Amino acid sequence: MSGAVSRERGLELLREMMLIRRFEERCAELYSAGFIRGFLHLYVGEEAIATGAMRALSPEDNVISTYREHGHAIARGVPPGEVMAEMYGKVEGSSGGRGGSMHIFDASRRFYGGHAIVAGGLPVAVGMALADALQNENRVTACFFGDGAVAEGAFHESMNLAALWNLPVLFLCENNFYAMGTHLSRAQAETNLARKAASYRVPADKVDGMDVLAVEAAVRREVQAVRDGGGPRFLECETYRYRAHSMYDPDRYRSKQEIEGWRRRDPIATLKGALRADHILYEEDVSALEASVEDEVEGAVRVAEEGSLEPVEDLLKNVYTPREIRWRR
Amino acid sequence: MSGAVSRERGLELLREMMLIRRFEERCAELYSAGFIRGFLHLYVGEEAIATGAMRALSPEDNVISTYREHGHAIARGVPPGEVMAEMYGKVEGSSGGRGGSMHIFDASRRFYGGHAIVAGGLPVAVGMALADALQNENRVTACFFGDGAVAEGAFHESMNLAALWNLPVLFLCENNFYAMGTHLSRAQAETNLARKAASYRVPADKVDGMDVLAVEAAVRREVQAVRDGGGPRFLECETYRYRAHSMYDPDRYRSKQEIEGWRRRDPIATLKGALRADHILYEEDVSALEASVEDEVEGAVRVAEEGSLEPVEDLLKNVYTPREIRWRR
Amino acid sequence: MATMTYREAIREAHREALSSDPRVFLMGEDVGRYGGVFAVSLGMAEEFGEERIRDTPLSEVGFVGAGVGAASAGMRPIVEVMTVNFSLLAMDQIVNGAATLRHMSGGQLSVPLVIRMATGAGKQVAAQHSHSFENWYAHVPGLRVAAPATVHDARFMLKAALADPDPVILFEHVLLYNMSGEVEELAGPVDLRRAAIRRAGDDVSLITYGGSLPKVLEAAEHLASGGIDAEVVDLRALRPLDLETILSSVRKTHRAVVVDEGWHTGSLAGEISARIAEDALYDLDAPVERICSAEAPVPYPHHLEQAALPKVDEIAAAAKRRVGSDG
Amino acid sequence: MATMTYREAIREAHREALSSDPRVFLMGEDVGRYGGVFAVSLGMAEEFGEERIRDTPLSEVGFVGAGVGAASAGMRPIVEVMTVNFSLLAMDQIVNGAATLRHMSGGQLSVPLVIRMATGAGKQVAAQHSHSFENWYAHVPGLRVAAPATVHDARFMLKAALADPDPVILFEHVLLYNMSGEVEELAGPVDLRRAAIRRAGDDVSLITYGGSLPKVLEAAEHLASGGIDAEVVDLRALRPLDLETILSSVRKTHRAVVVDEGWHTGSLAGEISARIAEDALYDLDAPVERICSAEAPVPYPHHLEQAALPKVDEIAAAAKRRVGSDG
Ligand SMILES: Cc1ncc(C[n+]2csc(CCOP(=O)(O)OP(=O)(O)O)c2C)c(N)n1
Ligand SMILES: Cc1ncc(C[n+]2csc(CCOP(=O)(O)OP(=O)(O)O)c2C)c(N)n1
Ligand SMILES: [Mg+2]
Ligand SMILES: [Mg+2]
Repeated sequence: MSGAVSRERGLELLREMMLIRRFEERCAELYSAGFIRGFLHLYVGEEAIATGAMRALSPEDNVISTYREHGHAIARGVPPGEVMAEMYGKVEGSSGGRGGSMHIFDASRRFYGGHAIVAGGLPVAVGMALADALQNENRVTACFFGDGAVAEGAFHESMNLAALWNLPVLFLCENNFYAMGTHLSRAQAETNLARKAASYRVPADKVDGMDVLAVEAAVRREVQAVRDGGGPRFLECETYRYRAHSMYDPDRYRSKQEIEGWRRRDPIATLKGALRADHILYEEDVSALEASVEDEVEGAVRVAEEGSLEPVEDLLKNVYTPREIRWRR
Repeated sequence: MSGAVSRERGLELLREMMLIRRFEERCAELYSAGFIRGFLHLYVGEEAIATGAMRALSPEDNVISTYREHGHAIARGVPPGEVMAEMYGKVEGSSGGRGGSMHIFDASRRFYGGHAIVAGGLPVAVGMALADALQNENRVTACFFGDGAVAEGAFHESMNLAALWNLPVLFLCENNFYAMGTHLSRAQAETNLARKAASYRVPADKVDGMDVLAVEAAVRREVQAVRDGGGPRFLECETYRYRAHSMYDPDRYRSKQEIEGWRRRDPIATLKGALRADHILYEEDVSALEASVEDEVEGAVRVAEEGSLEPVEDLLKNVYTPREIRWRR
Repeated sequence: MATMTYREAIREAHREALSSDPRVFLMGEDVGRYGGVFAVSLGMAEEFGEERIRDTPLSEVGFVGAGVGAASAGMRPIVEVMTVNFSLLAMDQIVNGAATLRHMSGGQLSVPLVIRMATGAGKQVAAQHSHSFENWYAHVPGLRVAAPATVHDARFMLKAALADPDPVILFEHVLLYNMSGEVEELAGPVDLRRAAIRRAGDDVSLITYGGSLPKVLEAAEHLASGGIDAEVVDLRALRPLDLETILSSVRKTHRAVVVDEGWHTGSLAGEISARIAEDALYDLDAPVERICSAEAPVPYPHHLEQAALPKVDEIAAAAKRRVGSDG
Repeated sequence: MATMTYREAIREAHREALSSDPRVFLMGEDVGRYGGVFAVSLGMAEEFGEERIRDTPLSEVGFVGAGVGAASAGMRPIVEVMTVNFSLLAMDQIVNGAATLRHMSGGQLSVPLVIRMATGAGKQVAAQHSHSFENWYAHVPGLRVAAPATVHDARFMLKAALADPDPVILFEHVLLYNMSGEVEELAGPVDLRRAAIRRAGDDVSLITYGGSLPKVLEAAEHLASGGIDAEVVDLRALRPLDLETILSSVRKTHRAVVVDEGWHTGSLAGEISARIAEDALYDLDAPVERICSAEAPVPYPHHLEQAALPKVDEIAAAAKRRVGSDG
């Protein structure tokens, strides 16, 4: 990893991962305190993927994610205050508070959810890419999903459609080796997920999802291939979630050692180490970053706290498109 | 092919394929005449698969098929009269007349349908094999399906489950290169279907589905492997349907030459040729077989014609298990 | 006025839409080279090209979901799910995708998707191919559901569906495709908020939709010859329901029979029966009666299938009973 | 009598079934090592082994269909579909498989499969995770559908479901798992054909099931303090419906409010409302009223979610209106 990055970019990447992590740790506290409700799926441990991948995508590309998407949203540029406000169910939230943690949308940044049905976002991604192909837009649709999603029929059908129609989709599999409490080896007969892409003649690769620079480089390469009209690509990012599947779980399905092993490969610590080794990161930087990240997260919490609740009379809003909008189309 | 078979077995195989073909040609006439209704999917051209495969299975094995299953049913030993009576909607039919052409069942012969939702039989096959595994039955579940079914999510999920749980399922793909009017190459990005099995670590092979001896040998080998506890196998049988998808279709999706090309590889003609070349088939045999097959088919038609219609008062029968049966369990 | 079949009317509607809006495309199993399993799109691939008349693999979750995605990204896809029977495989994308995206994104997305499917029984295609699940889709907020029951509506309903910014599901009954009828030329899109009175009458309201309309009209003729003047209401829109038209008919006739090919329990007819009794109880001179399908998977043989489905004489008899049972 | 939670009661029911019948096994996502997403099967993998408490991949069509196959081949599978939301992906295997196999094979097969799923809203898990589709399954001939609403029923309904030779779907409302209640020990299986009167009363029938029962009982208490004596009917069986109990309650009270967490239009409550008005019109002193969920995908924020769902005061108000509006 060492020697691969300038101080400026290194700090930028580091800050983003730290921001996502701090943001989510704060979410956990706020959940325990009852400010955030429903399901809360944290991304802690996986930050290198969102951070690295998003940098390789242009603002014109489409991004689709799952219910474990705060990291993706923030890395995509959705203001943390809007993500937090969403979890507070406030109008200032990215989905106006209607969606909560699992349904972050920001159309202005082409961030299209926030899908809580496992693998449910994949066919939608294929359709967005189809729309782009039909409209001659030179746009890539990047679609994040987990190892568990690969077992779903929707994965199979989506991969085939994208390949058959040569659509600009980048399938980004975040393999954290568990679907809730079920280890990949107890869920799928072929655990080398990248190999599955061959069934659809989709070129596939694998990258260390704990290494932000590696992720960025790999995604950049894949995005370019997709953008060049080569059809869909599949990239598996191996990673790990440190925390429970959702906020709480008995965590009876994996060992402390296993978690510890992965923590030793922590993406933030790893990048810090590399930058230090290159003598482009100093202790003051780290504390400055920590302070700045802390500030930003507290700012986000304030946005959420100060936000407003939608009036109950608006309950039926956005079930259908309102007439005013309709006449304008 | 030559030299591979005794006169006795050769005649047996030949007769069965001729029976299936004659039976189905008769079905087509009876459909046009209005005696058979609903959908009628003929197997003409594909007879070598059912004929060869069924011989490699024991009466204790389970067989599951699709809506194009008359050939499978007959080869499995379901009396043609019962199959025909089913299509006449008569009580004497294999499903008591309730199912028609697409839903032939004969539990006494472990012939479990007759599934009309494409790929719908696959998960059911997996479940039957699971039941056998849990009950320590040394039984194979053979599951027939088409090339089109491979695109369905249910295929993906079923293959994975069978492999993951090491279940005794033989996946028998009848690749006739079309799903209705859509050629395989316009439906699937990877047209070498056997390759897809690798995604599930399922051993796969391919056989000429126009060659009854080759099919029998291949299925025998695969069945043995499955029976030996090696988990599921996938066998692709390349074949062709000469007639429309269902009784009538515009047939605008393929060329006369293509059909002619496959007809030249006709499984019945091919076997006849081989037996003749080995000097174990004579002209009298052929006419005797034709006459005997004709007789059997006409007998089947008589069974159907003479059968009885279920009284309308019984409409709600078999929606739920009747009480009498229930107390006996 | 032009005379055409229901099938031709739907085809014409597609041709018009494809010609006038480059964002419109049709996708589904065998819509292209095969011409559609019910020959609705016959010849259209030649006319509009295989990009816009797009054959899909057997992948109901996949291509319906792709329709959702394409719609939300600026296209106006028409997705043909061959029949409602197979739509069960795509239900998640319709219910959790198309119907919710707008709401759960706080109004940022809309899904101007049209899904067409054939529905209904009567062709002896047995248990797995004879379903009617209009009621299920009509239950889902976020969807609009409609069923053309006349050739004219078949011709002009698609236009309304495509003009709608939200997902619309159109149900075409398999027995209607060969029906001939008149089409007013240059008519505007069908108003998806309005039921249609197909026959005015004072004695009893016969309320139905889709494939049951011809049966109900026949029953009404039969009733007329017996001196009973039935009003026939064709719902057209199954969601939202045009309660105004339904209730004002019942307030006039004081009696209602609802006819629906769905299974009796939990049918759309049940919903309508409930609404009438909830909102117009004191206008009713007799209990509402429903004529629905028998509670069994649809059997293959003709006589049993017919016994399972709503029948003209049964509808007429119910109407007579209603009229006879003056409260 | 023993006191336990609804969750424990279901777990006990499983333990009893697994201990007494070697054909019984449980399969579903995370039922094993994780202990079930609602902790129903916690500890059961250790007790019965991973063969019989079988974790499945995320493959709803696959493992539900495997349940159908295993049931028809002699086992007695209990398939846990984590929640009704995900059951949409398995709908084809339930509706076209489990529900039809017996009928379309002319009675040669039966499918003694039990499918359990969590249902309902109230936990702020938003649009895709808060559905109630009991009505859809209750529409399908060939299926039996039931919902334990008390701890006692949670304890003894599984036994009845497993004894049934046909497919049974059991719905467990997510808000009930932590509810404590009494269980009669050594009770027999719940009679799946019978609704239960949870509170006798003469003034109005409050008809409900599953997760709405606690709300309805609370409303009844509230009404009692205001001098209105409500009868509370817990359907228990959603298919077939116990119309006898429903109608005889209404014939006694002459007024009914039906409470159901499904969306209003096309709800199971609608079916019940229709049946009452169709079969007991002349016994009604007021129109039946329904309290259902608002016609919107369930929103995330607490205040909006609560506004969307049936509320205790709303139920009580409806009952008062019914009683007040004597005909
Ligand atoms: C179709 C469906 N089935 C089940 C669930 C419940 N569920 C939510 S997340 C999850 C595990 C998904 O694992 P994976 O795809 O690996 O993603 P990860 O949570 O590890 O990021 C499950 C089973 C769901 N949301 N959707
Ligand atoms: C899920 C589903 N979608 C669509 C159909 C309609 N349909 C029936 S057969 C068929 C083609 C199937 O092709 P294949 O699997 O290759 O089998 P073949 O008919 O060639 O034997 C289609 C599209 C169906 N029955 N089920
Ligand atoms: Mg995972
Ligand atoms: Mg085929």
